[in-house]
Amino acid sequence: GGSSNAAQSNPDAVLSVGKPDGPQAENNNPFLETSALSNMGYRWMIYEPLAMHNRVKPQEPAKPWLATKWDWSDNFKKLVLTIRDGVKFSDGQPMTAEDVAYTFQLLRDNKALNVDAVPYKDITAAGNQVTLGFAGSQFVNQVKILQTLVVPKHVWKDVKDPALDLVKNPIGTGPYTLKSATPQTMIVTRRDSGYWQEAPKVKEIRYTSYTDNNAQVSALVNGASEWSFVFIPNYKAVYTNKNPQHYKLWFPAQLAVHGLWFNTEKAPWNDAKLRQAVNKVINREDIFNQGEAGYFYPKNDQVTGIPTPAGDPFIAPQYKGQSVQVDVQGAKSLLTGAGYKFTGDKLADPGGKPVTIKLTVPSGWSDYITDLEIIKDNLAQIGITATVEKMNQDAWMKSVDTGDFEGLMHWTNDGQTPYDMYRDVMDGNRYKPTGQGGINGNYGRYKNDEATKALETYANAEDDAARTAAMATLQKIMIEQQPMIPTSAANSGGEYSTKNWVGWPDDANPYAPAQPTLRNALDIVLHLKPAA
Amino acid sequence: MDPVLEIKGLDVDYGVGDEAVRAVRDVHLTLHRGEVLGLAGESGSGKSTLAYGLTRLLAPPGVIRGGEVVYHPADGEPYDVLRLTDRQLRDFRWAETSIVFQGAMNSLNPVHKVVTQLVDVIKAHEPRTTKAGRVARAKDLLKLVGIAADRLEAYPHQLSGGMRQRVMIAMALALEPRIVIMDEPTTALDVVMQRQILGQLVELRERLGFSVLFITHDLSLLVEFSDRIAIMYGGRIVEQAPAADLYRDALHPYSHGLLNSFPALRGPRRELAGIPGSPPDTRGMPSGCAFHPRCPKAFEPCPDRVPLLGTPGDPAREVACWLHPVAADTAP
Amino acid sequence: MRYLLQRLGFYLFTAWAAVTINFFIPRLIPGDPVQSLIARNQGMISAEAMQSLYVLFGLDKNESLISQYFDYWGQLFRGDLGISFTFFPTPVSDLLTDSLPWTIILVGITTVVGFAIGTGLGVVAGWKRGSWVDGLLPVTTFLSSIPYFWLGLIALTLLAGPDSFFPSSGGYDPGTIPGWDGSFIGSAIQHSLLPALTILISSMGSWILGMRNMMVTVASEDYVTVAHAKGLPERRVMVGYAARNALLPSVSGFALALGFIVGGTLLVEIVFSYPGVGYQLFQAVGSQDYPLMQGIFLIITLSVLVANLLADVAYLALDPRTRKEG
Amino acid sequence: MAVPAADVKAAQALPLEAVAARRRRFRFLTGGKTVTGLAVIVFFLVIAVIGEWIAPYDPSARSSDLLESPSARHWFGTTHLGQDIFSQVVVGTRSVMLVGLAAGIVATILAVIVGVTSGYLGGTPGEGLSALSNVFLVIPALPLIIIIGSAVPTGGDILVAVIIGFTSWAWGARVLRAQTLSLRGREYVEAARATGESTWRIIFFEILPNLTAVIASSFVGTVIFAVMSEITLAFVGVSGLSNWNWGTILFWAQSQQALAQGAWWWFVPAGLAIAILGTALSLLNFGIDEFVSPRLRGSGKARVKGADGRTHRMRVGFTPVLGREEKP
Amino acid sequence: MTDSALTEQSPSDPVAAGPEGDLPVVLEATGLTKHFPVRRTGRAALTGPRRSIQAVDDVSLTLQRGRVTALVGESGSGKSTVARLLAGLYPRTGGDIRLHGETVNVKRGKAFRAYARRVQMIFQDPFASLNPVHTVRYHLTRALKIHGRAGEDLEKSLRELLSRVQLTPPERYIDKFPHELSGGQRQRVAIARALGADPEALLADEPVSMLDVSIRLGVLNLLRDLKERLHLAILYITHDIASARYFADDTMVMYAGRMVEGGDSETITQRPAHPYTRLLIESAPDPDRITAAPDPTVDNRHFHVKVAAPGVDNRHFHVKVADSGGEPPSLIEPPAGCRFHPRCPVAMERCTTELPPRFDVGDAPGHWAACWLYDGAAR
Ligand SMILES: Nc1ncnc2c1ncn2[C@@H]1O[C@H](COP(=O)(O)OP(=O)(O)OP(=O)(O)O)[C@@H](O)[C@H]1O
Ligand SMILES: Nc1ncnc2c1ncn2[C@@H]1O[C@H](COP(=O)(O)OP(=O)(O)OP(=O)(O)O)[C@@H](O)[C@H]1O
Ligand SMILES: [Mg+2]
Ligand SMILES: [Mg+2]
Repeated sequence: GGSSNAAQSNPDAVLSVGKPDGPQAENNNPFLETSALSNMGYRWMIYEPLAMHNRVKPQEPAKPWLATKWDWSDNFKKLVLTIRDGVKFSDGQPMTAEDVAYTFQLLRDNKALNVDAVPYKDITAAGNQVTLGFAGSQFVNQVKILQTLVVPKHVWKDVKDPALDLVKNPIGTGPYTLKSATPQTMIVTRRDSGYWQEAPKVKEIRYTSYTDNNAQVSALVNGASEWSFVFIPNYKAVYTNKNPQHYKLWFPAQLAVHGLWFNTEKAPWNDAKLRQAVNKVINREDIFNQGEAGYFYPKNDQVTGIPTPAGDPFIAPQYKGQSVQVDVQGAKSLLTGAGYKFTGDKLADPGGKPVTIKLTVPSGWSDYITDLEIIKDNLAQIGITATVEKMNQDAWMKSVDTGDFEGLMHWTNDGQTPYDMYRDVMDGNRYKPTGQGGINGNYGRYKNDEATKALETYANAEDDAARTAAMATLQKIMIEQQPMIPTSAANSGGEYSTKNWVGWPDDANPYAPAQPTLRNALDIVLHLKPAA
Repeated sequence: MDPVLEIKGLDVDYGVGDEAVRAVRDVHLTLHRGEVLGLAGESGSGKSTLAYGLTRLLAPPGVIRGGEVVYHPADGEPYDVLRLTDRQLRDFRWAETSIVFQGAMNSLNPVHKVVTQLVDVIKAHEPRTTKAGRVARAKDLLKLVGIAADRLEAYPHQLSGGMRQRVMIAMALALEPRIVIMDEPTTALDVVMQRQILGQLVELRERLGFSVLFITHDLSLLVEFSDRIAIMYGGRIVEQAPAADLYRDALHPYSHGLLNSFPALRGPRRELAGIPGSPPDTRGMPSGCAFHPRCPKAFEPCPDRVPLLGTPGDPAREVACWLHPVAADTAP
Repeated sequence: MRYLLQRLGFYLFTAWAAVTINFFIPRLIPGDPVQSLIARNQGMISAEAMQSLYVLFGLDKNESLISQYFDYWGQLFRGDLGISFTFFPTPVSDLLTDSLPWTIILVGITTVVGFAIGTGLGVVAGWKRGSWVDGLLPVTTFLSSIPYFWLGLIALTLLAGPDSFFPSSGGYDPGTIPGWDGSFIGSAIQHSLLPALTILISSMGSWILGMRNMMVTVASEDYVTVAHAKGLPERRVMVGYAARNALLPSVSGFALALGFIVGGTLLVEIVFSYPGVGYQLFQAVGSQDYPLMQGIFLIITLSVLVANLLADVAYLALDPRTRKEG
Repeated sequence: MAVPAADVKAAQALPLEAVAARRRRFRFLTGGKTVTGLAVIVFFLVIAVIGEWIAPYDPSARSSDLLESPSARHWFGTTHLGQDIFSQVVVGTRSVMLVGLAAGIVATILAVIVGVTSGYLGGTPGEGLSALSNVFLVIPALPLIIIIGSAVPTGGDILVAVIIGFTSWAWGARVLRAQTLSLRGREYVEAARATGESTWRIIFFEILPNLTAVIASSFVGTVIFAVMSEITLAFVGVSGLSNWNWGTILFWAQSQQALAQGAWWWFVPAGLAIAILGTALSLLNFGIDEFVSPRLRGSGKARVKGADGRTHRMRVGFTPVLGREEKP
Repeated sequence: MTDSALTEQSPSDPVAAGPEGDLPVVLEATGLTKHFPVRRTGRAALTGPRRSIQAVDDVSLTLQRGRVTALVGESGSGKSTVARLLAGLYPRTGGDIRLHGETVNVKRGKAFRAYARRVQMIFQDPFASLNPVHTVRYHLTRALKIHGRAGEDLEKSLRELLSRVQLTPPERYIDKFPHELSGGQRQRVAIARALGADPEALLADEPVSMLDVSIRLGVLNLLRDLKERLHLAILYITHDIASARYFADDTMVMYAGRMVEGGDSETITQRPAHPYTRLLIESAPDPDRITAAPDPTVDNRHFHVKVAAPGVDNRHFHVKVADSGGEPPSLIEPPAGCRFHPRCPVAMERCTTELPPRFDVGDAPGHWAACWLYDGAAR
């Protein structure tokens, strides 16, 4: 078929991007996560952020983009942005501080668009500067604010309801403009002129939405897709071995984890000793290799739960380089030390009740199910009878929300520091008693004043020392209390082919996560060069 | 009178092998030109089987095991219908022999108009006729049986039972066949309608000169309408005589019993004797004369030997009964 | 005419009841679209986004189910099917316009073709019992007992591949742009062959069987015997007398099948990544997209009803007995 | 919107079928089709009962034989976790059979209640019930099952079976209603009424027994549908089935892209098992159909030797003439 | 056709021998009317008048103990409907049914059962009126049980019932299914079931029309025997008028939902008064016509009908069958006046407008006809 021809020779300098998301609707609203623009990732080719932040190295300073300079003052309560000159929207109009300010105003005034829930307050534009004032410290939101995509005021001021607009003709400052959009394929083409920096080599990017993973994988295998983000089981056999020279995948960790959560209010799982013992027997290696296909969610065995190497700079010196080892004997002695007893090979709590756990998972989430099957086996080694119960996704979501569970696999938020992740795990301010829904993080109902305070300190501290201390406290709590057990790191990566294009990020040059739907996608496209 | 159809030793079975039902056995019957031959006998005696068998219209598992059905065409040599190829048979059908089936309700295709069904048959046999000519002919046919021509466009369900029956008769006459077989054409109708239709048929017969094989189990009807009557019992013809003779003086005890089962509408009220016992089971036909278990006059040869149809004296009559021995030998 | 009016009343009632059920059932499912959206993104959307999404989808207002129900009817009468959550803020009607043609063309054509071929074979099988067509029956039975999706997957593995003529997914070549031009239509046809084959293979068996059994029944009707007795050509008897009447019961089955075109092909579309309504429905269910679900259900319900109405009309045309005089 | 006329005809033919001795009624059992179907179903039922004991491995147990092709140790190969697929298929039989049968029973009971009652009662209640089944007929069953299936938090085979049963009775109800309508006018029903029988007794003792064959065939039909639905649910990953069945095997195969990995053994056994079970059920259904309708009954030999020495197919309109050698 | 034919009737019948007025009336219907509503659909449902099939209109009859009353008439004339009305299977539109003088008005429940016990019905078709899935035993047991006659010796009652309908020995039949019985045997089982309730009145709806000639007679003889032994009041419905003559004491003739003539059977069959009855009798196949009394005026096309009503000119009129319009009239819009007038060869002006009441014909006691021809006779 014609699909494979596209990749063989590439005189048109086309880049084919794929996603397994099913047919898309024509919807190019850059503020909505539900738009095709966001789903497929061409949002990043059309709209540009104020600064380009590398998620793989969250501590690296962001690259100036539409803003050339940003200054935080007043303990992160005030931000002054200096806007780049000479940037033009694709309709030829220049981009000014006005547009930037207008974008922030849109976010402030439309709660529905403010996905990051940044509490914008005062927004003023003067000359090439935009000043933002906040009520509280925005330390943890820094990147979110700087990553805001700038939209043209002259277009958006006429939009009646920005949250309901389909934006048929998206206009941004990016190097590409939308050429055509069908439910299956969306094509962006390089602007002829007027891009503020050196134009990318890729002339046209075709985004194809495949209906499911299988279709996407076979598109990758036959070269119809050159860049994608999809789960591939047994990736070597299925994908990379088909063309080891060109077919690559790179999934660096980011600062978020997946792991085993307990409802820490339910006995016996309210006992930190028990949780610690469990932590000692979970085989992260198996989870990584079997559940996550050996690459997908990278193994995370740092004792603090912070994924490395992205999180390395945050790990307190006393925990640096320490990883969890499977230690059945250690777990057993820890338990017997805490009053647990073994009858035969079954574990009973100090009260004499057998220790069991019901692990729930949405049916259909195959990697989590596999992870839990592995955990179930691991727990059997210390006499805990675990059952894996599959339920439907909605019911499962509800049980997570109300705390109606004993144990489950879940993820945490990500951020550019481990703060977001820890906050999700143990923020007492987000605590709601078991049975009460509407929770937003802290699914384990973990309540620890020390942790809550450390989180507050971290977010609002005026100096780095206080923050480092708070972070160390959080790490200590994580290790001693183990409110949840991280098993894998969240990733931000993708599969790509070097057949037609080179310059992709990899371990050697980790300048961006290789995922076409993340903000850094534009940075990657700008790095691409035709293969020799 | 010259014969138009001679049935010789016809055997018809349902199924093959041991399970087979011998529905018609060794039937000899001659239909003469222009006569109405009545075929009577109780239910299950094989009347319909005989009629369908001689035209080879029996549905599976019916098979014709043997015999001949010799047709005497108006011109040319007589031939055996059972030896015709499918093509020849198709041409033979309706053009020479037409059939009016028992239930007119089911004989007409409910989804086609009357005219279609009439024209169909003309078209199949006389492909050279024009469409208009065929429709005109259909109209004439309907008129022939006393139905207004505007009923051509009607669907069968829009006609009453009697009208449908008449449409079937009209269709049977469409190609002016020499033989019309009618299988209980009126049993579903009430007497007034029945008489109307039969009256019409007799009149048409006189005009067109075809022969009729008229099947019913209503003997009183036959006596009135037919020239000759054949009585069937257990798959065989047991008696055959001119209608009036049979009514006056039935030779076979079964015919006698049949005649005695009808209450008369006129004349003195007589005691009706009926026929004792019940009809034979087709699978286990009694040995010898099939009627012997019910026969009041059964005697020594009846259970063992099958009486053959023969002329007892009156050359116009035939009977198969040991009470009326004939010259012919007996079958084993 | 009366008959039709009477049927119309029935259809209106059924439509009302079905729409009502369609409205309530999705809402009885625990969970909500925001949570589903978050869950689908497993950490890619931050928990903070939740509130903004509630606002976005208008789920922050506490409206009673009943008032939502009446609003829904109000919307329906205005021809407004609402806004999809998954593809917010795309109107459901836009989504359906995108996906419906695919389904209707692929499944519609295959249903019709399957019916035609199946019925044709059934006619022959029933007419010539014991002939080779009759011998096909066990094979077709086996084929129609195979689940659609499995057959599809096997077909994909065996027939589709990097170098195969059959593409493995999608409705058309990613490179082409939908339009009435040769390359698009060609590619659309190419993409539809494999799914169409799968549907044909697994649906034909039941048509063959149904028609065959009806033929056997009808072949022993008196009017068929009469048709033989009339000396009509065999073809005329088989087609005009037997098949014509045997077809009647199949007509309603066919109408029902036409009605289920939209709803019945979920799996085919999933397996072949076909951009039709079935796949969309599957997505909608997965993400609690009530408006989309309702829209699709409405389409399904309406198409079933319309198909039934067509069947009634066809019956009226085919079977004069149903035509009441006066 | 009619019931296939064949069914109606069949039921009408039944009482008239006086000749068929009861012994002959069960002749359908000698037909190859039905016996095959029955044998396969019995086989699966046996596996369903003893599956857990004869399975060589725990179907969920992981081992180090990851994704191995069929071998003496693992007849059907292993999964990505080293689970034995043969054991999964064998153990999974129970859930499939259980859901199929239970859903069949639920749907059949509902269909009988609604169909027969609405057919017999007539009038407003009858029309109401008939409208109800029409509504359920209009709503596409599979999506509805998926939706309801996702509404129940955790599965359990019985619950899934009940859902399938509750959403798939309508067709049966309609067939039964049409049958009942035709039975209602029968004289023996009138006669029972004239004798003084009560309504419920007429329904249960006069009408129902005459519907047995239709009910049986609708039961088999529902079982087929239920099995397919269960497997589909599991395959698309919606149902809360917590244990093994053939659908879950296929789900795993699909989510691990078994075919892309070349692990055909992961897909083929379960799919074949479904197809074989489905075929067996269909065969049984033919048997029932033929049992009900004498006209479908293969009437002995289809071919006979004709007078001309050639064999003829028995067919309507051209009665074969046998060879005459028997006659002198 | 002499009067001797009249006196010859059933000399063996002790009950019928007496003057008929003396016999107790078991079941009596007066002015019985049944209209079946016609389903109005479409526009007619909104505007059109409410229409109905007037299946039975103003029918009166009495059933007396130990007497057989025949009801004859063409197909669709409402005979079965009358029987069903009498059996309580249809709600009636009008009129009155009295059992031993007491008006009955029950539809279901205990009261209906009590009524059913006294008035039982035998259905037309023995092939259809027995449930194919139940044995003879079941059918009879139910009949006995419903009417509380089972008691301890059920088996004995069953045997007795079977012997009563001459299905002997009972063991041979009791466990058979209907399809294992012949038509005559089935009809006997149906009769036995009706007798199981020990009724006083038996409504036999064409009990022999589906049976073979040789079996027919047996069933009729059986019914007559039952009448004589058990003194049942029997309504014998048929369209075979000859069998009515043979079997029934009285005969009523129905045409298009109305009674047109009544009287004792011999009179009706030998001296029919109403033109419809004449048509009926002339149409009945009669072998004697050609064999016994060759009549040159009768041919196959024209029926020679003599009108022999006293007070009316002895006119000859011919009924030309092909023209007499075989179609029975529509019961939805029945002809005004006498319903037979469109087909009647002697129709008069008033026949088309005025409904004829019952007139005594006067040639025999109790012989009446609803025909204007006999208006004079009444006066
Ligand atoms: N398809 C069949 N299979 C087996 N036996 C059959 C079949 N059709 C008819 N018979 C038997 O053949 C015998 C003759 O049947 P046929 O229909 O010829 O009788 P008939 O004289 O026409 O009876 P009727 O007056 O009831 O129409 C019957 O005993 C019947 O049981
Ligand atoms: N349940 C019913 N609903 C509507 N019309 C009916 C019903 N039953 C009978 N009829 C009509 O009433 C009229 C009389 O019918 P009925 O059955 O009483 O006639 P019948 O004299 O018994 O005829 P037959 O001799 O054919 O049995 C017919 O026109 C019939 O169509
Ligand atoms: Mg016959
Ligand atoms: Mg009647």
